[in-house]
Amino acid sequence: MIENPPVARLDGVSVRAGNVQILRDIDLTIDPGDALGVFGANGAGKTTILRVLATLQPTATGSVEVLGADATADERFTVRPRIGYIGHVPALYPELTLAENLGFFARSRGLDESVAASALADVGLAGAADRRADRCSHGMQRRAEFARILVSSPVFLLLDEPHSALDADAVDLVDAIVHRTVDQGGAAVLVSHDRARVRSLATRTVEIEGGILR
Amino acid sequence: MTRYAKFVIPALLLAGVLVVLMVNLSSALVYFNTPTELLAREASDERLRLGGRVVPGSVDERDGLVAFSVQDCDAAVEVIHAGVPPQLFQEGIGVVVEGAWTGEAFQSDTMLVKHDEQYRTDAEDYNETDHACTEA
Amino acid sequence: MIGFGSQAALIARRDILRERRSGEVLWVTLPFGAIALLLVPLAVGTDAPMLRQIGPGIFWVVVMLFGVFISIRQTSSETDAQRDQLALSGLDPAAVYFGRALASFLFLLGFQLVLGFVTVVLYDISLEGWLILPLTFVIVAAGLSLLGTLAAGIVATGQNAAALVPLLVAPLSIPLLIGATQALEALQLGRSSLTWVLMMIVTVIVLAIAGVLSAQPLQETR
Amino acid sequence: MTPREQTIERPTSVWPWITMGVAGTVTFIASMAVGPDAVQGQLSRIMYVHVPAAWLAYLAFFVTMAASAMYLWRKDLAWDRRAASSAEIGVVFTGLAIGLGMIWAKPTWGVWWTWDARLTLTAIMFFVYLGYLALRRTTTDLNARAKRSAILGVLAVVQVPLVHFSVVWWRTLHQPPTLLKPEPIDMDTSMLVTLGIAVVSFTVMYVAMMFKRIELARLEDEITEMQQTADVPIAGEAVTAPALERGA
Repeated sequence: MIENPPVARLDGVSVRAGNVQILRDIDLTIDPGDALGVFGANGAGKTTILRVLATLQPTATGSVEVLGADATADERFTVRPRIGYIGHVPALYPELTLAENLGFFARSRGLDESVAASALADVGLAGAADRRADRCSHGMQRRAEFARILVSSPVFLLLDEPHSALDADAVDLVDAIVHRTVDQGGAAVLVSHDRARVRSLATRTVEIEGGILR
Repeated sequence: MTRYAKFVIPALLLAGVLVVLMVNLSSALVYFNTPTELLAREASDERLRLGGRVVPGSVDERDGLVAFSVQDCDAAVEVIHAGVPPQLFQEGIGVVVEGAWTGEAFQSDTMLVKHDEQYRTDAEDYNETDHACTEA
Repeated sequence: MIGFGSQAALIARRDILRERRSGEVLWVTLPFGAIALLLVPLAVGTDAPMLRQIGPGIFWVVVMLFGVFISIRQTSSETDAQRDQLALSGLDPAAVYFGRALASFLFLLGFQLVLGFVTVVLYDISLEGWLILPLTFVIVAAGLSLLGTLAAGIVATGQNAAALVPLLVAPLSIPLLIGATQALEALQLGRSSLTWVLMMIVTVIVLAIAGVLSAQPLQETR
Repeated sequence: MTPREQTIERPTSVWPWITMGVAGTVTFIASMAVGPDAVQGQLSRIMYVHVPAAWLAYLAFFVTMAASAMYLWRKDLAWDRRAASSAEIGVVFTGLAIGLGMIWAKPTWGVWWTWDARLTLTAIMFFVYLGYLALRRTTTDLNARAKRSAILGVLAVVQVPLVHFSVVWWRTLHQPPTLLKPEPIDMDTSMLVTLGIAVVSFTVMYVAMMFKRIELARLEDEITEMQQTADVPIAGEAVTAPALERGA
């Protein structure tokens, strides 16, 4: 336990947004080497649980600890760069090219832009590097998002619907990224409604229904 | 706060110093000019506001014009106002007139009465000499 | 981790690049501002001496009102996903604030220069005392960009943002408006503009402090 | 899903209403009993409402600032309700002070409005706090709303001293303050006492209004809370199986 502290631990966490109770009394521990699949229907709270784990979501009750930091304290700022979060909506700047988007990301972590270029090549987008993000297909944008993971090599992966809009090559890429992170002692959380895909990748799975984990 | 103390504290100090400086220089932030200031700028034909106290005994009303003098501690200016003065206009009260300086008299077309912060039920108690100077 | 200045520069570079591609300021806001300058004389009458007199004031009003749209344009169009990624990037929220403001500052400066030229031409303005203008342009651009970035952060995205931000910004930009108009007028009348310049600088400093202190809590609000 | 019986207790306390009525009556009687000003005549009676209204605006915005700061520190929505309630009352009294000031200005100065520093700054303050109230209407999430408006509530207070001291710092048409100043007060004792009574009554009225408004705000938040918990659809329940599969 002391040698292997959990990557993340939620204890009695609930989340509200406006008039809806999104998560209720969630207890969850994610250990190094875990690849946790989270399943649930549309609107069951899957995305919110990812945002909680990314220290982005203010919680109503409970305690959240991520990579050893209390997610409600200022410590969260120090661990955030080690978290790799890919939402279900691409976060690219539409006016910038893929290379510029990745370059911005790399530089924000103090890395060189050449890292971004090679990451784009690794996800098979070398030919589209100079294309504006809004002129790329949804699948290409998703690939570019995964290139971000290759740039910063986070230890905690949070993937929202990782396989959606991806072709077979890209799906293999996602699987490889998850395996690599987990094998190196990190952890991954994959939120999806596509059980078959994720079950083959996950080391364990949970169901979320009406904001409650089962 | 502690994270940015290095920036915020000097910035606050700087702002404070500048505010003090600004308040001391604030002669520019005025609603009206005093008679002394007006006389110092005789040549100008710009539209100005002139404020001060109506000199008792100087009011002369005829043909829709009101002539009177406005004074501060050091100087008095002759004003010729075209129009009906406000209700409270009287000798000894503060006024602000708007118009242009012609060299001999100040031709005004707009008059505002400026009452001070004194309130007395009896006119005898008014503290005139004091305020003739300090207010303007 | 990179230094505070480089972080701000990174954000500013991103915003400038985005503007260069989208051209929102150049092709939408700027022409709209110029049209406003053209409309005023039609509304108040094309009396040359009067226009000469009110021209500088009209110019500054247009700069304030349209400048708001320039200074909020990217903060308020940011998507939730982009905001999440920025929060995770580890960039200092205060640096992000200054970076955004820096980009807006440059756009506003350009906006003022072009509209200033249009005003001089359309209103036949006397340029006596124009030496103060570069200074007022810089201070107004700085103040308005800091104010707009701050207000956009407070309001964040949402259907009302486009209407609400100008409501918050307009009254608070008045010290800048008064300072800018009076500084020039004071010089033209042979008086000192120092008080007005100081007033604008104080406003800019106060806005910078407010922006720095609120940057982090605002980033963490959704 | 049938809604469970849920009721909220209606506020029953009548004391705030009685207090407000008494305070208003006292102010009215006192301001009618005192003699008129020698120069301004009966017009000077407006002062006994105008000055306390302006004072309440200052007080209310300071309370908003303090409560906003407390919210940012403690993250307790009760402080947010106090801040918002106070701001709302402050806006009302700023409006009242401006309105009464205009009514006073027309016969004394001769105009309804002029651009001196005091008047302009007061108008700005009014609009900024209107913006504060508008900001509160844009978010339904209580915590997000509280945080955003708390930041604005702290920032906006900068204007209050600016409004008050504008007449001291700059040469304005508006007269300098009679009460809140370091020099001795230039006013007959009878008028001073009346003004004192008016200011105290208005302050009492503010407290009573705050009491009522906070109670109301708490009820509003409680309704939201109720909607959040038991009967309102929790996440996921809003989505049911598509009708196509069930039907044909």
